[in-house]
Amino acid sequence: MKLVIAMLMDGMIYASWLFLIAAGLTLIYGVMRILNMAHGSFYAIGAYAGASLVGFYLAGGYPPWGAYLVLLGAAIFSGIIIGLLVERGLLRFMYGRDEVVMILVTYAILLILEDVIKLAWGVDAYFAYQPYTLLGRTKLVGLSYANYDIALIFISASICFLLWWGLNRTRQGKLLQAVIHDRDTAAFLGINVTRMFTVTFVIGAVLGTFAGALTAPGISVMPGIGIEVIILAFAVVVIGGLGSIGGALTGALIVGLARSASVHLYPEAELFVIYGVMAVVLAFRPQGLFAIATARKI
Amino acid sequence: MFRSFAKKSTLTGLILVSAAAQPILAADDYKLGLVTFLSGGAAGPFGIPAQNAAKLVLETLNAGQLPAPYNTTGINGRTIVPVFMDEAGGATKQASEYRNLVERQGVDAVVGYISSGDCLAVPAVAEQLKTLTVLFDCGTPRVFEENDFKYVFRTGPTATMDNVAAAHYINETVEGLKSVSGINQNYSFGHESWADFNGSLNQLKAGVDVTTEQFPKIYAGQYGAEISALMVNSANVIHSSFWGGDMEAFLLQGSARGLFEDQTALLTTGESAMYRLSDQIPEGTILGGRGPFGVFAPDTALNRWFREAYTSEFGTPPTYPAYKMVQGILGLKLATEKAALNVNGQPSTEDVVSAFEYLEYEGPGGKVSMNRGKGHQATMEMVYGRYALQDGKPAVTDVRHYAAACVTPPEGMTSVSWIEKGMPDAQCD
Amino acid sequence: MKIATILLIAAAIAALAAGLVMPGWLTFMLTLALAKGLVVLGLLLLMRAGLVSFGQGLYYCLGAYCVGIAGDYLQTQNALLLMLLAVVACVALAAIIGLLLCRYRDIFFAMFSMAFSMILYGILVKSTAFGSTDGFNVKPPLLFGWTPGGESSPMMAYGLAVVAVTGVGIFVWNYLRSPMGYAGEAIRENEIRVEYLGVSVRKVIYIKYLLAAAMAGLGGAITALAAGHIDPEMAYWTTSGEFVFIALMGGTGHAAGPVLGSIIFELLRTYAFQISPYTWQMILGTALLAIILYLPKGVWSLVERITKRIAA
Amino acid sequence: MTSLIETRALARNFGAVTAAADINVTINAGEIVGVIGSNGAGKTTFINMVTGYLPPSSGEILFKGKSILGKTPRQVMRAGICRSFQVAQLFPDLTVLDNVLIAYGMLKKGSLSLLRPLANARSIQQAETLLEEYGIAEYLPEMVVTLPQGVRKLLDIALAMIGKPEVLLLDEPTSGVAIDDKFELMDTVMRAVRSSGSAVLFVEHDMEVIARYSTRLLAFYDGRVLADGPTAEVMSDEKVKEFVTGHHLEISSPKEPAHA
Repeated sequence: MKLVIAMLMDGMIYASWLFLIAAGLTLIYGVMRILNMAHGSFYAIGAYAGASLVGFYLAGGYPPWGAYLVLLGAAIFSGIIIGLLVERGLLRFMYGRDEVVMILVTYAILLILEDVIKLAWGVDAYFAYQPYTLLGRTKLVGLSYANYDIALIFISASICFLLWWGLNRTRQGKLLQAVIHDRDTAAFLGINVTRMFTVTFVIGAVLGTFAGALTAPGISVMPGIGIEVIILAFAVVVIGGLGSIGGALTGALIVGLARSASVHLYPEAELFVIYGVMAVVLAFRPQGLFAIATARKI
Repeated sequence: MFRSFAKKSTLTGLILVSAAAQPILAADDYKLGLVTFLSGGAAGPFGIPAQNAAKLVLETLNAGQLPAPYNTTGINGRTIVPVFMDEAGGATKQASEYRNLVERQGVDAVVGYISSGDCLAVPAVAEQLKTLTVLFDCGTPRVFEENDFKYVFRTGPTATMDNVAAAHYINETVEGLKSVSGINQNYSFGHESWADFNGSLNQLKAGVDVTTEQFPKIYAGQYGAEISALMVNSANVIHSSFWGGDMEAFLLQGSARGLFEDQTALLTTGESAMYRLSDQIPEGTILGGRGPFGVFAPDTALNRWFREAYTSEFGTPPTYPAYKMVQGILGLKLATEKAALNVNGQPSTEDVVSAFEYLEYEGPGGKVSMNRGKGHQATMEMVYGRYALQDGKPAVTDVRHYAAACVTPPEGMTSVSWIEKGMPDAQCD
Repeated sequence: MKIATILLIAAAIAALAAGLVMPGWLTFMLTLALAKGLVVLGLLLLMRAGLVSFGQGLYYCLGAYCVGIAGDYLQTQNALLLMLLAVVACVALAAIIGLLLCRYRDIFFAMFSMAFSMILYGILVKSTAFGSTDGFNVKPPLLFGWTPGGESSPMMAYGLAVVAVTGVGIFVWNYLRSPMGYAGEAIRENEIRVEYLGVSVRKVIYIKYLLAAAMAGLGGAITALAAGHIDPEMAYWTTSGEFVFIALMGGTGHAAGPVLGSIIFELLRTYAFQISPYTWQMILGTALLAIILYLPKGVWSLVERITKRIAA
Repeated sequence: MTSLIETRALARNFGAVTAAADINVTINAGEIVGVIGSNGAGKTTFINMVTGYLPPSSGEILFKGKSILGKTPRQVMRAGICRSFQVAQLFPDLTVLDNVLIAYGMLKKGSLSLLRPLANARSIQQAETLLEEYGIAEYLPEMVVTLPQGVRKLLDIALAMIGKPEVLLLDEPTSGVAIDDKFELMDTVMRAVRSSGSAVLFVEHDMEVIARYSTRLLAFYDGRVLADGPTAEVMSDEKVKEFVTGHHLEISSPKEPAHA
């Protein structure tokens, strides 16, 4: 019983972390057909911005609760800047290229941003653990969990809901759905696709920096953290079906639970579990679980 | 914060400029290749501290201002010109870059290599090119146990020594030791560390249970599930050879969940986080520094100079990679100068090699004896202690030293079989 | 065709002769570049069919490990035998995986192929007998019992690489002109039409996948023989990504593209390492962006443009 | 007359939507059969099922008395049924010559050669002859993406004819072609077909084209065959007038290009 609850809790926490990273990735893919490797850099930039600003804020002796707002502000601010820079400054010149070429384009951006981060923040680790420890912990069947991690589950769920609501219940969201469904027709109907792209990319980037900023308190922020998460996020969205928010959620849950089951029951398999799940899912559902259907007229 | 930010930017700017502008070489300059991680996850904890230490020591050496007996200029009077290289890209890439260093850039010797994979791949090339190469940090004992190299030396202790000493330490200091658990990274260093620790503990004390062995992916960063598994499978001691960001993340996440309240963590590389996470490490945590480095280093003139100079230059005290880098450079200097005395003039590489073999010298971490691997592998004493706050300052208590002969297999025996056979001929106090 | 083949063989002989006078580092670097070029030549076959494998590292690594393991267990240092073994093993594995993969397209092909290479990576990391992530050393190769010692050792692998690239290059050059070669482009352009022309798309892809695996295995084998050390990093996704990087850099329009691309890539990277050890990633990234922006068909298209201008 | 294609109670549903129901059609050697019906009446679905692109929900398809149910387009094509497409299925980023060469290369018996070049003096000569037959030889070096719609349609049909089919199914051969060019296109196609002796079934909206070229006419309505008989008879059928031709507005709207 204790083991089952531990497995579920660990799986949920890990899944909510994965979803935070994967959400922006899948949104950008869904709308723009760009599998954005630079999403890893956005995550890293969010983590650096969050950790350094929280450190700066707390060093000023301000009330510790404000640190959460600082994290949020850092994520939004850095996400908007980097998103606009990358989309307006680079990507818009490459629209219409092959999807695989776009992966390489964003890979190049990832390489560049890796060094930009190093130049901006150096290679020393940044810590901002105060927000992580401040919330205390909860005991659950004899196991302690950090309340911050539990909060992460709710934050992820809220983001998921917000994205769903935004896409399905707002005018802008419906226009975006039209773009997702058929870009050419949407443009023909007078939807400003270019602006939609910019807005989507910035939202996706902010989701990425937000994931980084929320992760920062629990880790040591240092070079290379972005590259480590990107393949993980890829696996999640591919399992779920590229471009689908629900798919990202399902993918995150499957990977999260599979991983925690493996850690508790068979730690040997931890390294394979994600790729194993991905291979199994793709073997039976070649387009992932919730693929966006593409019909072809002949 | 912003000042340090600005300082870092200028510093990196300087690095860029200095790297771009090729220094003009005088004919008798000593060109030294220095290979450490400058990008990726190992740059922050290892590569950059080692590079910083190298810069500091080379500058001081060139000015002839190091404490005695190192107070002669450069290496054998020749000014040392560093050539820095990133260790990223994998072993094949590094074998290739090593050739470039020697054949294209014409370095006289190379000091470097943090990754064990690189330490296994590079020596073969070094032998071909007959170039003196000092491995300063990598941990795998396989380098000299599986091969005989002529031109390659390792001035740092192996990871086996760490873990055998760690087993001794908990066997001696943990009362009622019944069980251990392990969390190590899923790669060679993690596997070997756990195997050495667990194997030697079995030899020292029968009947210690292993409650769980966790091997998360390197750079995973998220250890929630592993921490739960460690809680469910509670043990007296949790062994971990995590390093850098992984170790720090594990500490943060474990502390926040109270993992260390009824279990003691044994962190073989924990010393490097001591100052950065001083209020997050639970008191009583067992810390190692992969040798007598950092806080465990002896109080000598050389160490005092190094600590002070490094701290004032870079803002933090030096960690073990920095110590090991200095140790490597000083070994090279001493061997070269000893060879010069022997031959009365500029020594050939072969002269330096024979001078280097079985060399004994003092590094900032104390005595280094090149007495394994036919004189090519260093041994040093091992030190462990427990973390404690003294007057609110991070410190270590209950420090124990283990002689090199106690934690190192005798010449000609591999670490694995030595531990399997019950560590024969170990000379412990 | 005859003339092109003769020219290529002449170039190969010139390259071999140059090897005698080149500095060691250049010989070694070119050997690694040519070995990668072999992998990318295979990738080119797939890419011309619109399939981008992010998992060629699987066969690159498998080929290398075959050489290492067979060298140890069969007690042989015969380079040709080891290379043959590597190719056979890779084709055998590809024959199984290919059955599954030939049903996939686009990003799913890319990700699925990557999953397989990551699974091999995971297995090797777990294999302490093969040195886990540290890998192990490979004995120097022999050619019919001939032992090139010391300095000439990079020369031996270099010779093997030049001969292999020439052979595979001539094959690919002819292949691209054959119905099978064109079938790749036809599939990229319109699979439905291909099926209605009476050709099995899956079968064509399957054959291409096998060929690509064989070439990647050969490249891996030569890398192992040249570097003398192998580790699981060869199967990691970044290695596979590098191959795609090179393919885009060189261009997929001509069999020379991958070879040119990998030589330029290696040169660019090694000088980026030297000039800017701290920010070489930025240099690589910028170069890649510049090529995608200004030379969308790769560096080889520049060569074609110049030769056309000279001809005109 | 020998029957070539025979379908029995052929049906296809997409979820709740019935795209085809109870289709019983026989096509005999040498026939030129026209097919009419409004959009969604099941014409393309019928062709897709016969050529193995779309598996029927139920029913049977016979070719020369043998079942070809469950065969792939490739196998159906090899058996002797070729088709053209509403949206021309070509290799857009290749030249016209390459398109034809590839088609010839693929249609060779046995497996594809790996080393013999596709383009040689003989195969190029062969391609030129074919394109001349269809009156589009002047476009030989052009990229397909740059071609006008009518040329694409002709090329599409030419590629289908390379297979020397016993039955040729044409899906709206004149859609997207300017009204003035329709007859010229059909003349060209029919000339080629006649010389090969294939039976033809063609879907067409333009009643003038139907009247001029077909000897027999099928009228589709709501997934069913409403009428089947000599062209003049079917065209004057009351039900056909009410449900098919009467309501039918002839619009040749430009089709969007296939998503490649």
